[in-house]
Amino acid sequence: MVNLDDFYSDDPVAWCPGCGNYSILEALKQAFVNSGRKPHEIVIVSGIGQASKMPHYLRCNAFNGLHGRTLPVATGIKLANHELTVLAEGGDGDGYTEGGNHFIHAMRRNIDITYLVHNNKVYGLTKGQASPTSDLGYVSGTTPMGSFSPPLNPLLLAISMDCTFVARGFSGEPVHLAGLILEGLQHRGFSFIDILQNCVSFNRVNTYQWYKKRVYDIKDDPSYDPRDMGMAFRKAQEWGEKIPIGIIYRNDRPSLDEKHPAIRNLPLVKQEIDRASLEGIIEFFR
Amino acid sequence: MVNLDDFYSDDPVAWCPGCGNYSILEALKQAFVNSGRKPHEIVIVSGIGQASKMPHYLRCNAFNGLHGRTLPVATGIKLANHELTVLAEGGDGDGYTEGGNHFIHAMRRNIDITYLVHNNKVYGLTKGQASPTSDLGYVSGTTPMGSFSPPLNPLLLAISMDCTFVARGFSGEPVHLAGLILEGLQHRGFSFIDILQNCVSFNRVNTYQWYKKRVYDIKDDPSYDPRDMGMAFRKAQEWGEKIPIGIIYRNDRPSLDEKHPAIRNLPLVKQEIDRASLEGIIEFFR
Amino acid sequence: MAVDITIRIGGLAGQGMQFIGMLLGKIFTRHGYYVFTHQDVESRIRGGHNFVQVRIKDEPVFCHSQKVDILIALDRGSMDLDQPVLEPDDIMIFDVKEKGFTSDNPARLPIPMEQLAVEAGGMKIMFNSVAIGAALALLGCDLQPILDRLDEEFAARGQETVEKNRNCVISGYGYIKSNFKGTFPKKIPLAPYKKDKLFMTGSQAMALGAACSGLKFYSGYPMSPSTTIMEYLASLGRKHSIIVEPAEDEIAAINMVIGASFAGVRAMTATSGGGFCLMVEGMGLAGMTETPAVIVVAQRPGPSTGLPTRTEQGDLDFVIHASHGEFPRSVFAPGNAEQAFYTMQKAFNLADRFQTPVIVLGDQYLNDSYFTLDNLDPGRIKIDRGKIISAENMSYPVEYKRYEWDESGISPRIFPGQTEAVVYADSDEHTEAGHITESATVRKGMVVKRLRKVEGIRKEMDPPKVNGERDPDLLLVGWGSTCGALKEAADILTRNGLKTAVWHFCDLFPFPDTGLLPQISKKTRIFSVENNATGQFARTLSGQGRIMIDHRIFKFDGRPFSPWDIVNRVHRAL
Amino acid sequence: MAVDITIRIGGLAGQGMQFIGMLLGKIFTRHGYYVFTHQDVESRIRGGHNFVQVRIKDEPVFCHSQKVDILIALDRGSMDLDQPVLEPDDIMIFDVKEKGFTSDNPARLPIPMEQLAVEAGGMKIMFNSVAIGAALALLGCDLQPILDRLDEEFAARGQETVEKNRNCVISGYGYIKSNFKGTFPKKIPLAPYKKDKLFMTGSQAMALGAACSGLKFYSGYPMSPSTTIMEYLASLGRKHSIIVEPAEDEIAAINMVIGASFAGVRAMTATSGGGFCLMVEGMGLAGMTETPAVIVVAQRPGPSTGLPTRTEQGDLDFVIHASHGEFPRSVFAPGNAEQAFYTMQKAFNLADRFQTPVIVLGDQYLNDSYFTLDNLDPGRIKIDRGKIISAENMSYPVEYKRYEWDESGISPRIFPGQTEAVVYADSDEHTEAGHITESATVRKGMVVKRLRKVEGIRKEMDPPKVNGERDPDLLLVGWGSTCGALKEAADILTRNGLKTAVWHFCDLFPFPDTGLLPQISKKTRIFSVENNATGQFARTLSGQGRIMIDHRIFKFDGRPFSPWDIVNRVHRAL
Ligand SMILES: Cc1ncc(C[n+]2csc(CCOP(=O)(O)OP(=O)(O)O)c2C)c(N)n1
Ligand SMILES: Cc1ncc(C[n+]2csc(CCOP(=O)(O)OP(=O)(O)O)c2C)c(N)n1
Ligand code: SF4
Ligand code: SF4
Ligand SMILES: [Mg+2]
Ligand SMILES: [Mg+2]
Repeated sequence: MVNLDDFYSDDPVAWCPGCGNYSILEALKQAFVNSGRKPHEIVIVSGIGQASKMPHYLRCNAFNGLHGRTLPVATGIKLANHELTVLAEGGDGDGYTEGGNHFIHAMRRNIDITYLVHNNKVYGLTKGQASPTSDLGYVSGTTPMGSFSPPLNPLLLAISMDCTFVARGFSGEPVHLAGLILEGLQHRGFSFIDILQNCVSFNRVNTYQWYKKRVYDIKDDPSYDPRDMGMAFRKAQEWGEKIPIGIIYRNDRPSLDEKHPAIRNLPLVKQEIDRASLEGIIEFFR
Repeated sequence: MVNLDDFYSDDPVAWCPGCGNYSILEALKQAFVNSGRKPHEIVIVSGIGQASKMPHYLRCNAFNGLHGRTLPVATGIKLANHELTVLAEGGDGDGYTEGGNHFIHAMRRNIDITYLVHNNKVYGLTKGQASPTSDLGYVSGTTPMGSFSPPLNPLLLAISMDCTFVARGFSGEPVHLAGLILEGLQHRGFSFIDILQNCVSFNRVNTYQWYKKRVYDIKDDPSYDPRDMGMAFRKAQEWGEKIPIGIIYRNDRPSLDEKHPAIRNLPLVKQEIDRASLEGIIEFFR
Repeated sequence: MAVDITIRIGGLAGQGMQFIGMLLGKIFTRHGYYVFTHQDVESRIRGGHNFVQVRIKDEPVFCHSQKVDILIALDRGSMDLDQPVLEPDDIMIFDVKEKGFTSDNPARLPIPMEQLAVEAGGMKIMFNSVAIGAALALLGCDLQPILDRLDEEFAARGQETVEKNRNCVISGYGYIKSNFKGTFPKKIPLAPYKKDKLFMTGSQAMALGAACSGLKFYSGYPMSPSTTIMEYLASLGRKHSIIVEPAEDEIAAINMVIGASFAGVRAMTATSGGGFCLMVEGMGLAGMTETPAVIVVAQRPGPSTGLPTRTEQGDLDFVIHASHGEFPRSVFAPGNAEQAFYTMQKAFNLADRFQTPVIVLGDQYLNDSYFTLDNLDPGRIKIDRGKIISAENMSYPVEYKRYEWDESGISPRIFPGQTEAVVYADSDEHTEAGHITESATVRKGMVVKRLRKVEGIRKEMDPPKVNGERDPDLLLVGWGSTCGALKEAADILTRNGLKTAVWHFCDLFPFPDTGLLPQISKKTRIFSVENNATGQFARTLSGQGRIMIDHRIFKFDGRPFSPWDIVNRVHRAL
Repeated sequence: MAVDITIRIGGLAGQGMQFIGMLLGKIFTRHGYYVFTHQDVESRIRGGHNFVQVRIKDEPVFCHSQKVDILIALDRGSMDLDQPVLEPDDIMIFDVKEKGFTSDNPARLPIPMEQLAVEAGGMKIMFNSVAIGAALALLGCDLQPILDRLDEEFAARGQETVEKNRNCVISGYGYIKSNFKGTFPKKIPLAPYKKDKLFMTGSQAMALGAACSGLKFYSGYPMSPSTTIMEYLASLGRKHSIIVEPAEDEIAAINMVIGASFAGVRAMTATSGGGFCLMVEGMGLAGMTETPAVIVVAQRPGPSTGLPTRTEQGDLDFVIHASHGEFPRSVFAPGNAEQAFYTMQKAFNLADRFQTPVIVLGDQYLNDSYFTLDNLDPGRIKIDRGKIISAENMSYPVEYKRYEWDESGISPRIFPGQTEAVVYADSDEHTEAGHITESATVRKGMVVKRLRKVEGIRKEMDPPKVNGERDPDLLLVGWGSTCGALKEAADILTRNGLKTAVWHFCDLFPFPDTGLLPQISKKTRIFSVENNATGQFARTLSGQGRIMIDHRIFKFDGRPFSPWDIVNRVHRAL
C-alpha cells in the first residue's frame, strides 16, 4: 500500500502563498494514494507555467517539457509503455492557447491519459496577462483596454470533440477534486479535468471566495446524466451565479492504446527486436 | 458592376479532372460577383494543399502562405486594412490538423473573415492520407490498418466556440454554395463554411453521388432556427442518410476589427505617423 | 558489350509512371543488371509534365545519366518537352493517335497504344503496358521472363488485372517485332532469373535501417519527400511491433517521439525542411532533457513551400544550428540507399549513447530514387543503447539522479516504470536530480556537462569516403545525395586525362577530426559540388582551416546533378 | 568627488524591488546623475532570492558594477546571500526584526523597518519605503526633492498611497539621521531638479524606436524577457494607432505580422529563443514571399526553457541560419537602450527596402535594465519604406508583377486594395506574377533574384564601433549587450597600463564588408568576449579571415558580465 509520504518531494515550492495550486497538489497526491499506483508507475508530463511546476513537488516520474506541448509527450509515453499511468498537467495558457491543437487531437485519439488544466484565467508565470479563459474586458499588460475576446469554454469544446471524460473541479474543494482525479485515472480513455484555480497575485475577480460561493456539485441534481451529450452541452454553459463541478460528460469508446495491435500483449518498451522477421522484410525487396 | 470575367485568371489549373474544387471555384467567383466587390478589394489567403491552390485560379489579391497558417495571415491583413474583404481558404488537413489552434482562436476573436474549408476528408496533395475528418477505419498510406480515430466534427467544434456564422456547403451544389459564401461575406464577423468536396483521386466513399443522394437544404425545415444554439448543436450531429447543408448556426457579436479603437475611423494602412504624439511619449520617460 | 541504357517515361501525373519505373527496375534487377530510377514530377495528382527515368547498367549505378536512349511518351506534353533530350538515333515511343506530329525518322515510333490496349486488355488506360512491351522488345529482352515478373508484381491486384496487363505487354512487344523498321543497336539481354539483389528507394532504405536498428515508435505528418518513410514504416506496423502515429502537426510529432524515447523505446520522425521548422523547439527540448531522438530531414528546394516535389541540399546550415542555446547534436547525409540503411543504425546508436538529437539529411533525389543493391545485412547492425540502469543492475536503496555529473557528460538513463526509481526530466535548467534550478554554479556545470559530449561524438564521426585517384589533379568534394554523380564524374574526368578523386562526406557535424582528412598536395585543385546556391558545406569545410576550396559548383534549379553536369562545369572552370 | 555608487535591493519576489529600482533611478536621473539598473530575479511571482541593483554615476553608465556600496536587505535570504558581496565598510540595511544575526560592525544597520512602516504608513508592506528613506539619508541626499519625486511617481496610485509612502520615507530618513553611528563617506549630493534626461529599459527603447519608425501592428505571445516590449506597445495602443494583438502562439504571431505587412503597414513581433523556434517557418515565409518583417529575439539562457529570467547571448548562430532553404535576412544586436532605439529604425527600413525579415537581438540584460539617456531624437528617424507603387505613381492599364525581375533583386510592392492591381504572393516557388511554377529556369532566376539582395544589405551594415586606444595592446571584441561592460573594462585595463580598445558590433549579419574593419597590428592581442559557452560570434568573425582571435572569454551561467569580470579574465589569460 502506498501512502501520502511516498509521494513526498523535498523540492522547494515556488508558488505564491495562498495560491490554489497547493490544494491541487494535495488532491493529486490523495488521488494517487487512492489509486494504489506506486510513484514509479506514474508519469506526469507538464508544460511551462506555474501549474506546470507541479510534478517537481511530488514524487513520481516527471517530464517537465515545453509550454503547450504536454499532450504529445504524454501520448508518446503512453504508446511506448501503456502500463504506466500517464498524466498531463499545465495551465490554461499552456493547454488552451499554445497547446490548443494538441488538446483537440488528443481528445480525438482518446488516448488513455488524464489531463489536468489549472485554469486560473491568466498567464500566471509571465505576470498576469489575459489567457483564453480570461473574461471579456479583463485588463492586463497585453490587454490594457480589456480583453476583446470572450473566454473560451473548455468543457464545451471538449464535449464537441466527444471527449470521453469531461469534468470540472475547483482547487477550493480538494476532496471533491481528489475524487474526480481518481475517476479520471480509472477512466480508460482521455480524461479531461478543467480545474478552477484561484490566483492570488493576478486574478482579483475569480477568487477563492468568489468560487466558493458559486460552485456546486453536479451530483446534487440526481436527474443529471453525464452520458447525455445534449444535457452535457447545456450544463457546460452554466456559469455565473451557479457553477457546476463534477463530471459533466462521459462516454465509452476504445482508447488509442487499446487499438494498436502492436501492443495488445506487451508494452512496446518490453518488446525485443525480432531479427528473423526483419530478415523477412528485407527479402521483400529482392 | 463586376462580372465573372473580372475574376478570370489564366493560370493553368492543376486539379484532377472531375475534382469538386472546380465547382467551388465557380461558386466563389459567383459569390464575388454578387457581392459587388472588385477584384482588388478582395484578398484570399490560402494554405498549402489542393484546395489552397484556389486563389491562383481567379483574379483578386492572394496570399498563398503556409500549410495550416491561413487564419493568422488573414487576421493580420484584416486588422491592417479592414476595408478589404478577406477570405481564408484551405483543405481539411490545412484547417483542422495543422491549423487547428488558429481555427479555434480566430472564432474566439470573431475577426471579420470568411473561412472556406474544402473538406474532402483526405490529405489530397500528399496523396490521400487520412485527414482528421476521414472516417474511422479509413485505410491510407499512414493508416494501413484503418484510421483509429473518429472524424472530427468541424461544425460542432465551431458551435462550441460560439463561432458567429457556421455553415456547410457541398461542391456539388454550386448555386447553393455561392449563396452561402455570399452570406458569409456579408456577415460581420467570422464566417466559417465547411464545404463537402469530392476527391475523385483518393476518396472513393464520399463521392459526388454519395453526397448528392444525402444532402438537403436546411431551409427545407421552416422550424429550424440557426440562432438557437441547442438546435444547432443537434443539427450539426446529423450525418449519414441525411446530411444538412446551409447555415447551421449564427449569432451576432462585435467583430474584432470593430473593437480596436485605433481603426474606428480609418484603416491602419491609411494612417500617417503622428510625429507630435510620438514626441509626447518620449517626454513620458523624462 | 557494356550495358548503360536509360529509358525515360514521360507523361501526365496519374499515368502510372512511377509504377512502370519500379516494374522495369525489378525486371532488370532480377535478370542480372543494376538499376537507378529517379523521378521528375510536379506537385499535383493528375496532369502536368512529369517523367520517371530508369537507368540500367551491368555494374552498380547510383545516379541518373543525362543521356536518354528510349523515351516512352505517354502524352503529347512529353513528346514536346522530352523529345529535345534525344539524339536522332534514340527512340521515342508514342501513341499514333497524337496528331500534328510527323517525322520520317524511324526512331520516332508511333504505336497504336490505346487501340492495342483496348484490344488486348479491354481498357484504354492499360496503354502504358503496351508501351512497356514495346520498349522491352526494342531492347531485345526475352518475353517470358518479363511476363513472369509481371505476374509477380501484379499478383496482389488480382488474376484479372494480371491477365489483362500481360496481354497488353504481349501486344506491344509483338507490335515492335512485326512493325519496327529501324535499327536499335542497344540491347539488354536478360540474364537468368535470380532473386539475389535488392531494389528499393532511399526512403525505404532509411525506414528499413531504422526498423533493423530497433525502431519502435514513429510519429510524423506527411510532407514530401519524407512521406514515403512514414508510409513504409506504417505498412510494417501490424507485423513488426512498430507504432506509427499520425500526428496533428510536426510539433506533436517531435514531442511524441521525445515522449516515447523518454519512456524507453527507439523513436524517430521524418519530415522536410518546412516541417522541421516546426520541430526546432522540440529539438532543443531533446537537447536539454538529454532525450535521444532521430529526425530525418528529407530536403526539397526552399525557402518556405518552395518546390515540393524536387530536390536540393539547402538545409544543412539550418539543421546544424537549429534551436536556441547551445547543445550537442550530430548530422549525417548518406549518399545512396545502402549508406542510408547503415547510417540509420549509427544515428540511433549515437542518439542513445550521447542522449542527443541526431539528424539524418536526405533529399528528394535520394529519398525517391530506386537503387539496385547487392545486399543489406541486418546482421551488421549492432544496437548500442548506451548507458542504461535497469532493475537488475540498479543499486538499492534507490537514489537516482537523471543528470548525475560525469566527465563524459553522459549520465545513465532509467526508463520510467522499469525500476523503482523515479525519473525527473526537465526543460528548465536543472539540478542533477532533474529539478528546476536558479543556481549560477549548477547552470555552469550543466552547460559543461552537455557540451562535453561534443568531443565524444566527434570521435565517432567518420572522415569522408575517398574515391578515385591518389595524388589527384582534381578533387571533388561533396556530401549526401550527390555521391553517385560525383564518383561517375570523377571517372569521366580521369578518363579524359584529369586525375580526379572524390571526397564524399556522410558524417557532417560535428565536423570529423581534421587530422583524419587525407593529405592533399598543393597542386590539387579542389571543387566543392553542392545542390544549393550558397555552398553551405563548403563554408563549414573552409572553416576548418585545412582545406582551401578553389572552385564551387552549385545547382539550385530543383534538379539533381548528373555526372556530366559536373564534368562540364569542371571543364568550364579550368 | 566622482560619484559611482551602487545600491542593491535584495529580497523576495513580490516585495517591489523593481519599483524601488525604478524610483531611485528616476530620482537620480532628475537630479544630475546617470543611472544603470539591472535585475537578477527568479522565475516565480513571490518569494525566492532576487535583487535589483542601481548604479548611480556622475557620467553616463551602461553596465552594472560588481561592487555594491549599500545593500537593502528586504528579507532574511538577502541578508545571507547578498551580504557576502559587501566589504566591511559597505552598508547593509535590514529589519531589526530578523533574528539570529548580530554584528558589531556599525555598517550592518538594523532598522525597525516594519515597525516604522506601521507607525508612519499604517501598513507593514510599506517597509520598503522606510528602507528607501534610510538609504537616501545615508547617501546625504536632501529630503525635499525625494519627496517631490515620490509624489510624481506615486501620483497615479492616489493621494492616500502618496501620503503614506511619503511618511514612511520620511520616517526611514529620520531614523538614519538620528540613529546612524557609523561613517559612510559615499555621498550623492542631489543637483537641482531638471527633467531633461530619459530613463528607460532596453525593452522600452526598442518599443519606442519601433513606434517612432511607424510601427502600426504588433502581434506576440508573452515570453520573458520580451514581454515588456509587447506590454509597452499595448499601452500606446489607444492613443497612437498601434494595434497589438495577443496571438494564440508564436506561429500565429509571425503569420499575423506577415499578413499585416503584406497589407501595407509596418509590423513586428518580439519573443525569446523558444518562441522564435516556432517562428522559424514564418521567417522563411517572409523570405520567400518577400514580405518585410521585424522580429525581436530577446535572448535568455537555453537550450529549451533554460533559465527564463536570466541572460545569455546564445541564439546568434540560430537566428542567422533559421529556416530551411536560402534567402536574405539581416541581424542586429544593439548594445544599450540608445542604440536599441535607433536600431529599430534601421531594422524597419532594411525590412522594407529589401523586403526581407530582419532580426534584432536583445537579451535579458539589455531588455530589463534601465538606462539614463541624454536624449532620443525621433527627428533623427528617417522612414524609408522602399519601392512602393501607389495609385498615384502607377501606370495604367494595370499589369502588375509582384516579383518582377530587377538587377537589385527588389521588385516594387503594391499594397492590396490601394491600387486597382491585384497582388499575388506565394510561398511556393513562383513566376514573376506570383503564380506557382515548376520551371527550372524560373526557379533559378528567382533564387538569384532573392540572393542578389544580400550584397545590397551588406552595404548597409555598419562596421563595429571602435572605442578606446589607437594601436592598442589589447583589443576586446564583442556584440550586443556586453557593450557597456566592454568599454568600462577597456578603461580599467588602459588605466592599468594595458592600452586597450573595443570593437563593438551591432550589425552582425550579413557580416559588414571586411574592408571597413579598422587596421590591427600584429602585436595586438585580440579577446573575444561573449555571454555564451561556444563563442558564436568569434566563429563568424574568424570565418572572415581578417581577424585572428587570441583568447576567448565566455560566461554562460546566466549572469551578465561586469567590467571586472572581463578585466580579471583578461589578466588571467595574459
Ligand atoms: C513557446 C513559449 N512561449 C511562451 C513561453 C512563456 N510562458 C511561460 S509560462 C506562460 C504562460 C503561463 O500561463 P498558464 O499556462 O496559464 O500557466 P499559469 O502560470 O497561469 O499556471 C508563458 C506564456 C514559453 N515558455 N514558451
Ligand atoms: C508544415 C507542413 N507540413 C506538411 C506539409 C505537406 N502538405 C502539403 S499539403 C498537405 C495536406 C493537404 O491536405 P488538405 O489540407 O486536406 O488539402 P487537400 O490537398 O486535401 O485539398 C500536406 C500535409 C506542408 N506543406 N507543410
Ligand atoms: S501567480 Fe497566481 S497561479 Fe502563480 S503561484 Fe502565484 S497565485 Fe499561484
Ligand atoms: S487529389 Fe482529390 S482534391 Fe486533389 S485535385 Fe485531385 S480530386 Fe481534387
Ligand atoms: Mg494560467
Ligand atoms: Mg483535404
